[in-house]
Amino acid sequence: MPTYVDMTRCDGCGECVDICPSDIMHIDPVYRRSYNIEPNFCWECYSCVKACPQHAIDVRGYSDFAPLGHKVRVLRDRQNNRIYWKIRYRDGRVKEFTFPIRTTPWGSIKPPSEYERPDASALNSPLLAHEPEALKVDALPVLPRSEKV
Amino acid sequence: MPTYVDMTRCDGCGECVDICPSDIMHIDPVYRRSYNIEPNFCWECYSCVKACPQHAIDVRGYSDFAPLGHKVRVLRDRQNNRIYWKIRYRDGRVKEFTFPIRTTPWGSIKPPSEYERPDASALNSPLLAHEPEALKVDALPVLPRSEKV
Amino acid sequence: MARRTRFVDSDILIIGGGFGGCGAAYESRYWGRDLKIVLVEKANIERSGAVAHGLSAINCYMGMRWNENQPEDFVRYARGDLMGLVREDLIFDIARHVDSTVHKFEEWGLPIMKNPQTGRYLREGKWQIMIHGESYKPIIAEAARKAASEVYNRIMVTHLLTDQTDPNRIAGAVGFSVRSGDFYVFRAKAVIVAAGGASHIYRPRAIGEGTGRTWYAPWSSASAYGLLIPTGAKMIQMENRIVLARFKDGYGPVGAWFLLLKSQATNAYGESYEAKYLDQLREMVGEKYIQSQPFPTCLRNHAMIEEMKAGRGPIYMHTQHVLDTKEKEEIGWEDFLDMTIGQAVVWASQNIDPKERPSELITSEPYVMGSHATCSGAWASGPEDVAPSDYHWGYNRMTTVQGLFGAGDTIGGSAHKFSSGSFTEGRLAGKAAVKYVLDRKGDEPRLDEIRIKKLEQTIFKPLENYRVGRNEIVAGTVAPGYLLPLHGLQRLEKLMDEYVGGYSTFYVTNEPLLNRGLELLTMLKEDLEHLGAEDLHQLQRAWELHHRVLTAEAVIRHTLFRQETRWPGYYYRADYPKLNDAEWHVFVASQYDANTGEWHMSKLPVHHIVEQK
Amino acid sequence: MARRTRFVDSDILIIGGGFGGCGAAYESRYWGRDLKIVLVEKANIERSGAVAHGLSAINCYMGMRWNENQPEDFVRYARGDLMGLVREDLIFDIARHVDSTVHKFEEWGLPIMKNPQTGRYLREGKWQIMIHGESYKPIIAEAARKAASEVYNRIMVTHLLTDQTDPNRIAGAVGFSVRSGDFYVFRAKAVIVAAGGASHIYRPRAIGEGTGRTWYAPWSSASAYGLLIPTGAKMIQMENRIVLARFKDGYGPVGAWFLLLKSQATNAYGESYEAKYLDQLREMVGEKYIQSQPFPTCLRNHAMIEEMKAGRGPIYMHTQHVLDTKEKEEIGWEDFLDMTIGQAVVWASQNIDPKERPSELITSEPYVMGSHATCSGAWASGPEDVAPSDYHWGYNRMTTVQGLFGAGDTIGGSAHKFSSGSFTEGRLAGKAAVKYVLDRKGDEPRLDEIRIKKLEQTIFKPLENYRVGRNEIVAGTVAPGYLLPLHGLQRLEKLMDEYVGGYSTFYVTNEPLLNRGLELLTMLKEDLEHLGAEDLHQLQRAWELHHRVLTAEAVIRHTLFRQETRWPGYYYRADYPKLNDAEWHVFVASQYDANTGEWHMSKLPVHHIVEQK
Ligand SMILES: Cc1cc2c(cc1C)N(S(=O)(=O)O)[C@@H]1C(=O)NC(=O)N=C1N2C[C@H](O)[C@H](O)[C@H](O)COP(=O)(O)OP(=O)(O)OC[C@H]1O[C@@H](n2cnc3c(N)ncnc32)[C@H](O)[C@@H]1O
Ligand SMILES: Cc1cc2c(cc1C)N(S(=O)(=O)O)[C@@H]1C(=O)NC(=O)N=C1N2C[C@H](O)[C@H](O)[C@H](O)COP(=O)(O)OP(=O)(O)OC[C@H]1O[C@@H](n2cnc3c(N)ncnc32)[C@H](O)[C@@H]1O
Ligand SMILES: Nc1ncnc2c1ncn2[C@@H]1O[C@H](COP(=O)(O)O)[C@@H](O)[C@H]1O
Ligand SMILES: Nc1ncnc2c1ncn2[C@@H]1O[C@H](COP(=O)(O)O)[C@@H](O)[C@H]1O
Ligand SMILES: Nc1ncnc2c1ncn2[C@@H]1O[C@H](COP(=O)(O)O)[C@@H](O)[C@H]1O
Ligand code: SF4
Ligand code: SF4
Ligand code: SF4
Ligand code: SF4
Ligand code: NA
Repeated sequence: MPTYVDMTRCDGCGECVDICPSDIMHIDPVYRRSYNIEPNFCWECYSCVKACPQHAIDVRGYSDFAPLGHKVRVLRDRQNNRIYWKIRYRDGRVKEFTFPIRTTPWGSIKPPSEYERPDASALNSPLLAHEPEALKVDALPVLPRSEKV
Repeated sequence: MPTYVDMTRCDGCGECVDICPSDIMHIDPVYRRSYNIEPNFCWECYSCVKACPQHAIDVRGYSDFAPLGHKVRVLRDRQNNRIYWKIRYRDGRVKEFTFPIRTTPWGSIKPPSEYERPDASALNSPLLAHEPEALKVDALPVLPRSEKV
Repeated sequence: MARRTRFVDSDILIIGGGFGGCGAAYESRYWGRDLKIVLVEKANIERSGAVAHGLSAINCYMGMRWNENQPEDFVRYARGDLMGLVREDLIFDIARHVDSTVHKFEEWGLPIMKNPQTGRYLREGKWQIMIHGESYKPIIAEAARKAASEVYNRIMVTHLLTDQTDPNRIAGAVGFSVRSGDFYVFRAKAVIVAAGGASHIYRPRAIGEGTGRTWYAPWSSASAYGLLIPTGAKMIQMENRIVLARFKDGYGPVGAWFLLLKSQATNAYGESYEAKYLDQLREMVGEKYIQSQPFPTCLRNHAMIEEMKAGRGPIYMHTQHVLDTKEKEEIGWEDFLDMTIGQAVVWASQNIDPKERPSELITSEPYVMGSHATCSGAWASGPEDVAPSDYHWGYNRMTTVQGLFGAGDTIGGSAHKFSSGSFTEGRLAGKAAVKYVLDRKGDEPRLDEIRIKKLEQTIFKPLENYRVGRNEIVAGTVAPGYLLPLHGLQRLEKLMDEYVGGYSTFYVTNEPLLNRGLELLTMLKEDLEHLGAEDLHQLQRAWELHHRVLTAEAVIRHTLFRQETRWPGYYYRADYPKLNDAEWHVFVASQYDANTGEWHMSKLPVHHIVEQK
Repeated sequence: MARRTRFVDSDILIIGGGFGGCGAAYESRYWGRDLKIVLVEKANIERSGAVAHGLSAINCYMGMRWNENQPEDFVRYARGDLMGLVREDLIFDIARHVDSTVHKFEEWGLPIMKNPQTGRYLREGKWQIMIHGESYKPIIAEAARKAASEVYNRIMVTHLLTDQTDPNRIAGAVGFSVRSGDFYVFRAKAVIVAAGGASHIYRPRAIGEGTGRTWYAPWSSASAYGLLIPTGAKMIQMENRIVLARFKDGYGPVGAWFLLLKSQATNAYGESYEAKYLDQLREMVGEKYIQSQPFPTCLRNHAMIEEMKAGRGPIYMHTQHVLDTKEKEEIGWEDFLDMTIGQAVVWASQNIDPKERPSELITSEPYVMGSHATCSGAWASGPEDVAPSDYHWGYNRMTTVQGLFGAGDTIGGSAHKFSSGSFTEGRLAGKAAVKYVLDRKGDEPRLDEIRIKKLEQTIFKPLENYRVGRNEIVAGTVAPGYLLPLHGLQRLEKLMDEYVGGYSTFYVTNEPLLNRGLELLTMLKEDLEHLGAEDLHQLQRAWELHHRVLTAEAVIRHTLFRQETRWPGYYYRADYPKLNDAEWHVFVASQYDANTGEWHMSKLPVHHIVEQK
């Protein structure tokens, strides 16, 4: 289901160009709007669809196995951290789903440098950052020597 | 080994467009010269190559299995009714072959209407034009009734 | 749009100027001196059809003049090769006439190689003779051009027309000019369809650009079947698609190598492998069919397929042992330069000198056609003096539709025609069509104006679909509103490969797979409504796809119906793994109802009119 | 051309901002507060790598806090699944740390599903937990961006740089900006390669446009291997490519269906088929491996492959029996909407409601990677406190090249890492790299200016090839002077499929096939000199192809070297059809000499450090 861009909705902002992991959303030099230059490298990952402020991008199932007439539309709401899916079948049936995408505000992750600076000697221990606390067990497991065969 | 057209040789005469059984040699609207619009429908039949008065068309082996560096060149001589092949290997080896293509002058075939008009009743016989003479046996074989099972 | 409608009247309309069509043109002119004979061709008959680049052999020639073979022998050969099921009347008919065709070709200027010892034609094999055939098609086209009243090149015929009141009587055909975009309406009293067989029904082994390199030409677009089926003409043996043993990738044929040059094929370890599978095949098809001489083409494939499956590939053709003289080297090279130049490119590009190294063989993707070692096509009336009564209804090579004739790949049940036999069959159909037209003098078919208007809309709709749909998107090849012809073709090929016994399953299918394939094909057929064509060239591709899809549906339905494995090596019904003569020593026939989309399947008897020796 | 050269200095350079790379950024910053940590990524780390569209499960989580599993159990699981051959030290190391990673993810905001009864994470299976993972990658990227000194998006890294005098010491990397076309020279004291695994090494089952729909992302371009191999880093298990059982065409994963929803797979006739093959498999691999619990992934594939080969397909996943509540229906749909939206499109387009009808399963084309049920990748030093002495040479996850680390798909022998394990491994590598840099303070690697100039020419040559070659032709995609990246990719895929055990041979190969494949691959490798790139995007494709071709060569050479069939269901050496513990209970290792093009193959011991239970 590679992407296509709706001529009347796209304003050429370039968000899709910026996000596409396959680098295949390019701005058409004539129309100054975006399009998929290489559908055979499109993974239908929907990264661009979700990122487009104009909801100008849609997908049409891969031509080698998907009959026409379906739609899989999505709205990703970063305010309320939910994603809404609307699936329209070829025969007209519709399914809708909503799922959470995140439990904390965007930007809220505490950078590693804001944790207390670890002791230099800890660099030689097998413990990783926040361990053992973050393991939620008392200690990092080690392999009983007996098990080394 | 779909075709490509040498930019400096082609004069846009359209012979290749006229002959290609796959209708894939088209004149580029900007350059007014010919090119292969659909290599994946090219059968490397060489019809266009043989027809080009400028020797402007060549082929490069199908990209999905042919390594680069080869050439299979041809000259079809309708005066002397011979065809000349020159095959250059990737590693530089060369093979050349010459074969006859016709034993009579072009245009020399006698039209069927120039033969004596057949008798109306012959339309009901199983004989075809010029038969039985052209069979070079006395009579058209028939199936002995005994063989009908 | 400034589209014009062009009306072309004729007595006999020949659709397709390949080998069958050229033969039909020549012969119908010979007998119908005063008739208007029109030949319409989607390409240019100078280089159109399966023989566009030439051939290096004529694979059907008796040599009766030297008492080399008799037509009955040829019937036995073809019957054995097709596992018992052929229209012996049709085959006999071609065999008894084909020599006159070949002699005419030679007279016209086709260089036929001679055996220097005997002065006879140089035999490739028992039935095949060697030619310098680069110009085979241009020579034959010259004869046809001189015969036809008019030749229309670059007209893609899309539909046949039937009589306004009698739907079982032919009245003409419609199509469009790939150059001007004009709508063509051909009115005709008789129509001979010689529009060739089908490549690209199945996914090719090649990828991307390389998919041009099919064995049968990419322009062999199944039109013979795609045109006939909607008329309700009875079709037979559409399940009998062919898989070919070929030089890998270049698809160079093997005949000259096996038969003339006496080259051997082995597995990767130098072992001959055919004999190994005799016991297994005896189990599958029975002793009788194993004994066929030569060993049937499909069974030869079977051995190669099993060997590859077992992981003992590549299969090698040991060309290096047989090119020991300059003459033989030239024969080897000419074999391909005359008819599959791509094979020469494989050698040149991969540094393979066939004098030094063996070349890989492989079994191809399946093809649907009627003139090689396979016999899909229309059910046709046989020759009056030979055909059993239920094989005969008036005119030789007439289909079950009145006035609709066929030749070459179009006609079913009659394998091993090849180029010479297809031309010969065109001649037979041409003569019969003349008789039909003369017999019906004064009783002319009438066209249905409303249907023609509707067809015009249907035919050009892909241009409109594209125009409208293209405006919805910015650029590129993905659009919600239309399907590009290539997209549809790839969808077809993938499903045929995966569900209907293509190469990627080693040609295996079964009822659940076939039913699933049919379900997907049905959706594809619906989607063809939405084909989008950017230009006239793509409009041609759109209609080629229509013809292919309908042909593929016939293949699926026939394959479902025949509950046996008749031709191991062509395909396997895993759920009915054996040949079953008790129930299936018959032709499978279908008739399509274009109004309801329903198919009527039946069995038709196989009559043996030539005794086993 | 106005190309500029940009120099970027760092202490630690992380190549690839996927799961391994993000973990490395986070952890190296934690320990290396004052170091300059640069992350370079060919796409945009917000949505890059295999998890670009999200995931619905974390497949590696012990749950030690609830005493669900212990790391030793996980080692036994991975070992059994990989038919005995894994780096148990590396796997143990990931297992003991992975829970802290997952807990951190949850703290950062990843919604992990809970079991309403127990309040614990909802288990998909013994090792897997369910997540609402649409934003999995953006969340992880946020953490990485906050950790790295600089993130360079849209830089395609093409080559690693080694020290001017010590070729076995890392010094940085080069690449180019896909946006500006600038040449980038990254100077670094340590480099962590986390550039992901490989799709498109083998011909995909999809055709044309559909080839975007691979299981692993099309942008998984084998760079992890393509970057490492030329440095001479030792690689292992490159023969251990993975074939995946997947929903047909959409490639939806099966884990949640089998394990959580308890759906059954059957053949077309409703029969469970796995048990049928136990005896055959016992013959092939021996009783010990048959007893592995769960039944190894490759052997599960084997049963499906044999069943399809026997013509009893389609294989069906009976989703219709398990979606009996709204919750389960939502889980089923979210599974795919989170991570393979294409599967939802298959359902919508083909009118398949999984509540009503089963869906087809199929085995995919092979992939080369190191983090799923497969373990291709670099030979790496293990954790000091766990690794046997020959598995340890200084720094955890350091390859055999000094200062060159890896994580995720990059590191070999350590299967079943998945997303959480790859991130964890990035952390392990990140911490070790900090230590390496601090240990080497004052002893900095030096760059070779001449080599860098040469590389610049090499890197941009495809643009030049195109510019020159394009002028020779009128238009179109066929030119004698250059090869387009897509052409090269298709050539690679075809030969890998046909000679190296792709899907079209049912994953079968042998020595003659491998040798022929290698011969053709060698010509392709030579032809890469002539790659032509129309623009910077195609220049990226050109270098992705370089990385894939080198990786494919490793696959062929490893497959040739291992003379056994260790993982039936992944591939078959038909000439050595059995598992052979006497000779092959070892890792296969290779080292490439970029100057001579020679490969040095060897065996490395497999140490079992966790006892069988
Ligand atoms: C492709 C090919 C074919 C052969 C071989 C090798 C190769 C590589 N071999 S070996 O393998 O054994 O080596 C042969 C050989 O050596 N010797 C031999 O005698 N025959 C061989 N064939 C077989 C013959 O060619 C074949 O039997 C005949 O050509 C069949 O004749 P016919 O059925 O008339 O088909 P055609 O392709 O020639 O002509 C069809 C014409 O119809 C046109 N057409 C199609 N659709 C149309 C439409 N919709 N509207 C208008 N026109 C529309 C076509 O353009 C064409 O002109
Ligand atoms: C594609 C996919 C993957 C998974 C799954 C389903 C599907 C459909 N499944 S399920 O099947 O089991 O269902 C999983 C699942 O549910 N749960 C799970 O935990 N993991 C699953 N994976 C596996 C994990 O995703 C995988 O193990 C990890 O992502 C591996 O991590 P890493 O090795 O870091 O690879 P990456 O792809 O994430 O990142 C690589 C990065 O490198 C960049 N890159 C690559 N080449 C580069 C170059 N030359 N220059 C610069 N940058 C350059 C990439 O852009 C990328 O950012
Ligand atoms: N001996 C030959 N064999 C095959 N092709 C030839 C031969 N000589 C000339 N040609 C063809 O004729 C074209 C014109 O020749 P030239 O003018 O020498 O380039 C060449 O490009 C070839 O296609
Ligand atoms: N091994 C063989 N034995 C008998 N006939 C063959 C063999 N190979 C090819 N032929 C025949 O030779 C002709 C050309 O074959 P091909 O080149 O396969 O199309 C056809 O008539 C084939 O049926
Ligand atoms: N039938 C099965 N039995 C055991 N584990 C499985 C099964 N199917 C999938 N898995 C595991 O579930 C996880 C997801 O699998 P998959 O969806 O196939 O990538 C991986 O850890 C697999 O190894
Ligand atoms: S993100 Fe949307 S609006 Fe912006 S360029 Fe892309 S398609 Fe157009
Ligand atoms: S769906 Fe994904 S791969 Fe396709 S264009 Fe959008 S971002 Fe790129
Ligand atoms: S025939 Fe030759 S010169 Fe004429 S248009 Fe074609 S390529 Fe150009
Ligand atoms: S080689 Fe044949 S198919 Fe290809 S472009 Fe020329 S005439 Fe057309
Ligand atoms: Na996915």
